[in-house]
Amino acid sequence: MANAFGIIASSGTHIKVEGLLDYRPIAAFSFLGRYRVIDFPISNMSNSDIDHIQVYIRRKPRSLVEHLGTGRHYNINSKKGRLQILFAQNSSENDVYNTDIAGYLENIEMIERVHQPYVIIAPSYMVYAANYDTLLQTHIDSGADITLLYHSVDNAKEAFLNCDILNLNKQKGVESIEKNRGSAKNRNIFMDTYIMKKDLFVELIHKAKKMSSMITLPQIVNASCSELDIRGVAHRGYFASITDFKSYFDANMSLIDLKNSLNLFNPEWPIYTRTNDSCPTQYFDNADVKNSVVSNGCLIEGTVENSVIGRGCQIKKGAVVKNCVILANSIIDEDVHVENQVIDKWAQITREREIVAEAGHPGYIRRDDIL
Amino acid sequence: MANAFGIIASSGTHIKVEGLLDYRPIAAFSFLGRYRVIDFPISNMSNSDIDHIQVYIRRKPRSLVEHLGTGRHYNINSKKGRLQILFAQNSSENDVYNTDIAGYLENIEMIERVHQPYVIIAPSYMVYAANYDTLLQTHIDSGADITLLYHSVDNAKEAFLNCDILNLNKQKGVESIEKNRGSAKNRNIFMDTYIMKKDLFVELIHKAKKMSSMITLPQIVNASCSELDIRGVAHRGYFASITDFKSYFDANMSLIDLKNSLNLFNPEWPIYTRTNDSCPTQYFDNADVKNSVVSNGCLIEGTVENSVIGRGCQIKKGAVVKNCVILANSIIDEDVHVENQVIDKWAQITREREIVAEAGHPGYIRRDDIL
Amino acid sequence: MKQNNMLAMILAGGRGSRLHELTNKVAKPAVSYGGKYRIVDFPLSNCANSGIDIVGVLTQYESVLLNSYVAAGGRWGLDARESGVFVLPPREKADADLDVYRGTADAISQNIDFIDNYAPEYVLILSGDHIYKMNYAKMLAYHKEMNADATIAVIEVPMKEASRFGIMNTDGEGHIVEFEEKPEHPKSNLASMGIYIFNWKLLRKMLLTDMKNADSHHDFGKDIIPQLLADNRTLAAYKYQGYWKDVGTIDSLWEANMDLLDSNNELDLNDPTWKIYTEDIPALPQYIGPDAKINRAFITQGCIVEGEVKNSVLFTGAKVGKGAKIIDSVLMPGVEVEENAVVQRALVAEDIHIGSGACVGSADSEHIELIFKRVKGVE
Amino acid sequence: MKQNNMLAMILAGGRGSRLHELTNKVAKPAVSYGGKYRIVDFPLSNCANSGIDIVGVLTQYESVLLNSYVAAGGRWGLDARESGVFVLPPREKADADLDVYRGTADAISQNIDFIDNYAPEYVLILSGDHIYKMNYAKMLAYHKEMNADATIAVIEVPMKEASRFGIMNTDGEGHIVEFEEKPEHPKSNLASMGIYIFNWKLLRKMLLTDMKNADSHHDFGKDIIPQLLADNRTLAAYKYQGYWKDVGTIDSLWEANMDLLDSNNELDLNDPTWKIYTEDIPALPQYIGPDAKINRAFITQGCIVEGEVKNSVLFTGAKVGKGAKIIDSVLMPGVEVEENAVVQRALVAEDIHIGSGACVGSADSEHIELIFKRVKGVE
Repeated sequence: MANAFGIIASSGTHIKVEGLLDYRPIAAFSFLGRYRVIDFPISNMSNSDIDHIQVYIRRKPRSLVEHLGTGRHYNINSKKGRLQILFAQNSSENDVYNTDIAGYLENIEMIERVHQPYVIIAPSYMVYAANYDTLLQTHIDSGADITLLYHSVDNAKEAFLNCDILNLNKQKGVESIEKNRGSAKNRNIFMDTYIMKKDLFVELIHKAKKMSSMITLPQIVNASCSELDIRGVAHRGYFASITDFKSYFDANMSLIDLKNSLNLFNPEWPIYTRTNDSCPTQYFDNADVKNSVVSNGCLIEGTVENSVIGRGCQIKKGAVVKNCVILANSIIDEDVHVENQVIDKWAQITREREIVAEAGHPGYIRRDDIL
Repeated sequence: MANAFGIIASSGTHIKVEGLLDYRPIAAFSFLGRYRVIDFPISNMSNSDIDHIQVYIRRKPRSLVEHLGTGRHYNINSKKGRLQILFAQNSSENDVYNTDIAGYLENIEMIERVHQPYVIIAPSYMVYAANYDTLLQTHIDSGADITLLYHSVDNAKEAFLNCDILNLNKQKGVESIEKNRGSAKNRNIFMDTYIMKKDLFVELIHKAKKMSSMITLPQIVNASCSELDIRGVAHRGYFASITDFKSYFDANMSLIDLKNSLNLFNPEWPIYTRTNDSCPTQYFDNADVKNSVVSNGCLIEGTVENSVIGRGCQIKKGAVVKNCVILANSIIDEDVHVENQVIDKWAQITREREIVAEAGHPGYIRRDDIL
Repeated sequence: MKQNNMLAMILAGGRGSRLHELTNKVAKPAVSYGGKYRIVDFPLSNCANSGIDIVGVLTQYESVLLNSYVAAGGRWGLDARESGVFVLPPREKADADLDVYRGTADAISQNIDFIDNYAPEYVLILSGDHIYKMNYAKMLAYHKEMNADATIAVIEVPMKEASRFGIMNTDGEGHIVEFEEKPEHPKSNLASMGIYIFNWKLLRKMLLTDMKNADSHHDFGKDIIPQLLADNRTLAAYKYQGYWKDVGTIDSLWEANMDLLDSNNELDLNDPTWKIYTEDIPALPQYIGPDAKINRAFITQGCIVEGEVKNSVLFTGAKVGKGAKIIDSVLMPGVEVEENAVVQRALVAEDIHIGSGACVGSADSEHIELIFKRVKGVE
Repeated sequence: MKQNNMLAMILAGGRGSRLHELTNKVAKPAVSYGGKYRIVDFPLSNCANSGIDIVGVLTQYESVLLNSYVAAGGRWGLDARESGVFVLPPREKADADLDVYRGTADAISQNIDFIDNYAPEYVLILSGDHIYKMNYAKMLAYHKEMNADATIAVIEVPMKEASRFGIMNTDGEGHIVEFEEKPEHPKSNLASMGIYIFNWKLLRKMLLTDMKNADSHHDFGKDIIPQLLADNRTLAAYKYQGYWKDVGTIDSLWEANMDLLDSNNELDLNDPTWKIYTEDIPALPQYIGPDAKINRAFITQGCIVEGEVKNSVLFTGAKVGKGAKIIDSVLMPGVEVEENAVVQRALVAEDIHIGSGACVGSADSEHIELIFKRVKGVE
């Protein structure tokens, strides 16, 4: 019943996650075993009483369409509310045309037909919890034209290299948005999250189109910094941005620590997902599991350490899994040793006895692969 | 609980419906006001106890994805059953690559993972009622490798020109499948409906791929006529094939006659659709409606004759609508006269006082158009 | 999380005996209305549209149809993960025998455990048999703004009819200072609509006391509201403006249907921002035959009209044969009027057949005739 | 249209008093089992997987949780358009006062109107408190094949235990020729599972007669089945093979949970072609701490294990602190075992806290200890 509708944007073409992205958009990536990345922005919106949500998809829609369904599992009333999946045509002529703005333009009547006066735009490649209802109130009270969410970090030299940063004045006014070039430790990472009036959003879309077919939403907002009152609001709590393979691996690993996890998950702010109706996980006589996050439906007879195990995996007798992120339905066969790997869905490691990558440089095993 | 899963194929690239097809695939075309074309094959499957259905979409998926949802409104159990939407990438390089076989190959694991031993493949551009469960039993009892459904017509010279025909021997064996060239009145129109073992289907897909990237399912089946036992089974009852603009218009018009309609609709064989929660239609003082099919949510003050009116349309005072198919949410303003038109959704006819096409050559008014 | 921390309880136990044969087999809230709806669709759709997720429906009398009907919460979108419509008939408990609900307040008292499960801050109490559209979220905002212990929705009625209602007398700031049930000499024209918002903690305490009070009728109007006033609690009156109808008699049910024929009827069922949701029955679109004549009518899918319909409402699947005339009448679902029959100023109950050539009702009757038995043809 | 024209009625009225405090607040079918399930999930999932669309659940005693739980039919996919789970407690009727169900047959008799609404050809009667997986569609096929008036599912029990059951004596072709309730000298080891398929028309007629019979217990086993035999009706016995358990006592509930720890347990909850569906609670995946030790365990999402778990089943949200030991035990949902506490051969009820250092249960007790009150820490 909020005064805003939500948009979950498809991730920009500059974001490449080797391997995983071949099969699905980042929004549909498995996360921490039982979630998908998009569960976070949608749950944030649903918990913030936003019941009309538009999800933009550019490519490989199958898994996302199936996961989203009609949104009932996100607690969205299917009559009053609406989880709308909108498709942006993926131009194969030249990837530069595949901007977020192009997707919005393609579906502009769907945006114009919404009756809520405000829009909240959130990314589908970032993991965080935030109350958009409170933010909307902050936005309205401040009188700003656009409110942007950011997270202050002290590791911007080595992390968040594919993200934008906000340059703020003392009053939290946004002076510019620019790429993080890794030139300073302390930065305000832009969380790709916008709050503004729907009308202004539509105006910006049209304005961008007139400027260039390659311009993106952050670019047109940056170009409007002098004319409009654009403000930053700081976010606190857990924050991860999945912009490459390493950051995907690291985000999963960081949440094995229960302390970090409780910084993201809060019983008062549930993160919903689609159930798979898996039964509990069975640990056998010889199981040896430590410091790990395990999903339901697994059969574990081997050793698991410091890993995230997806739904329905089998870790057979004598197998050793260390520092791995294993996606659903994979099988690690007897006496196989895997370390520092991301293992995609339905993979079976049977013949290869040892697949070990060095720490800090995780390896990737393809979906449905038999090794 | 049938022994078969269902496939609803996307319509072939040779089928062009001017105007309407620019906005959605034929499967998503509005039909007889409150239905969409795909409601017919899905209801046939659901009524035949088929609870795993794969729908293939190649382009413009939005309206179809929204209409299908999770299939609850088709009476498909969302836990035990599955209405799966599968996407075939639309190659923009060359349309000849966009075959049905290419779509199946792209999703071959999804087909292989199904546990039902039989598959029933139905088209998304034909309107008919059929009990697939009975047909499956017929198929199994006959011992045939493939069973094809056909409809005998006596107007194949002027209609069904874009369809295939079956050449049958005395025992209903299929000798060949070929295009209807309009060379004879009496033909067995192939209803693009197949029953076979899943394994044979997968085999045919791979065989087709090896032969040529342009080959389609009817072509590979035709090529197998000498090796396999392929039989035709005749269908009785209402049958329409939407392969061009005229046949779309004619199919709608034919069902204004209650006698034809009762040949398609049967209380024991409900055709399900997604409700829009429209209220009943309101007829005002000056309304004059005759021989028409009207959907809910309309406001009618004018004259309507021999027409199909979609949901939420307004026919204002003094307006005259004759021999038209009007899609949802269109407005025919005061004193406007429209005749022999297909008027797409959200159109408003306000300024133009008369839009009349000659009988047999219906006109088309674009979606969202203001005239 | 969700800020609208309010649970709704719909009192749907009314027998509706003044609706005669219409409620022989169904409870009043399940009676058909407006072509495709049932009365209870209105409070349920209002709840859904107001962002309420949990709705309890208190049923009592002969409610197999009502129970099955409301249990399918998906009709109102009330079946998302943390949402649901729950049918609550009287129950046998560990410490109490199975007993009927003794009054409106007792119905809530007997379901304190149900409400406690959801730990709501506010509870909205509604009647299941009124036709209206109301945004309860706005009423809750008013309740909070007034810092009230309880808020009662009121509607202005003509002063001369006020003595038929429970009348709220308010001070200048909208606080209720007095409540009079059907006063002979009403001091105001603000009638209670039987819609209450309570702070759950307070109501819970009052109900526990009321349950033990042998002298209580266990009724909101007769006991709980007077007690709140006696306790000097803050009671706010929330003024509602718009269509509101209690369809307690055949005449008023007919009237409420006729109201829909006005071109600018206040209820406006066509408003896309506040839809009324209902059961979705597979049915053909309306078939209007070549010789049909339709004039001021409200007709829904599944109807087949081959005759004349004037100033009438046709419910799902109603059929009007060639030459038949339906004038100033309501045909409930599945009614079939055969060729050349005439129906006038009548309400024809579900699935009734009127034989060919028969005449029912009359143009100048004082009351609307209820047809609840098959009428034979005369040809 | 749908060929499986069978409606299911689940008898879920049992108080389950031998489960002691576990059923103080919930009816037996709602008792938790197997980490994330409730017992009633089994018959309901079996119905869904067997292609049954309409399920009536007959409840009686203190069923607010059970009622709310089963009403959300979407959990089992039983919320498609022509599908639903309907809670059926005793009702007040036009011609009868509100009364409890007098027996299993009476529960069906009182809901004849509900069943008639769907006009099924067959009615499946089930008990709501058994754990098993069965394809009722196959049982129906057998019923048709046998041309039976009624079919009863039976399971072979050890001959020496047969006198604890209702025993079916059959002829060579699978027809039931005699039924003996708990016979002292059983003639066969085919025990009734309390699962019946009836031709509805016949059952309906028998129930109408039974209702009026003052001498009847209104019970399927005691009255309806003997009457069918007396009438020389065709009764078929459908032999079931597989896991089947009545969890009537704390010991047997514990045992049924322990059965899940076997590597090849017969119930096989992991079978993708016959899933058991249940409530979907938002919860984290399992967190296994750096010092945890897990050996033979069945653990579900929402659990946090920092201590040792051996030969035990942990339900949703159970927490095991550092140094704590859970041995041969069952921790129901929300149980928290603090640091260094020891739980052995015990079944700890929902949401119970075991304080740090406390010891409950013992390795050599004859019966499993039920812990239903908070246990204070000893440090």
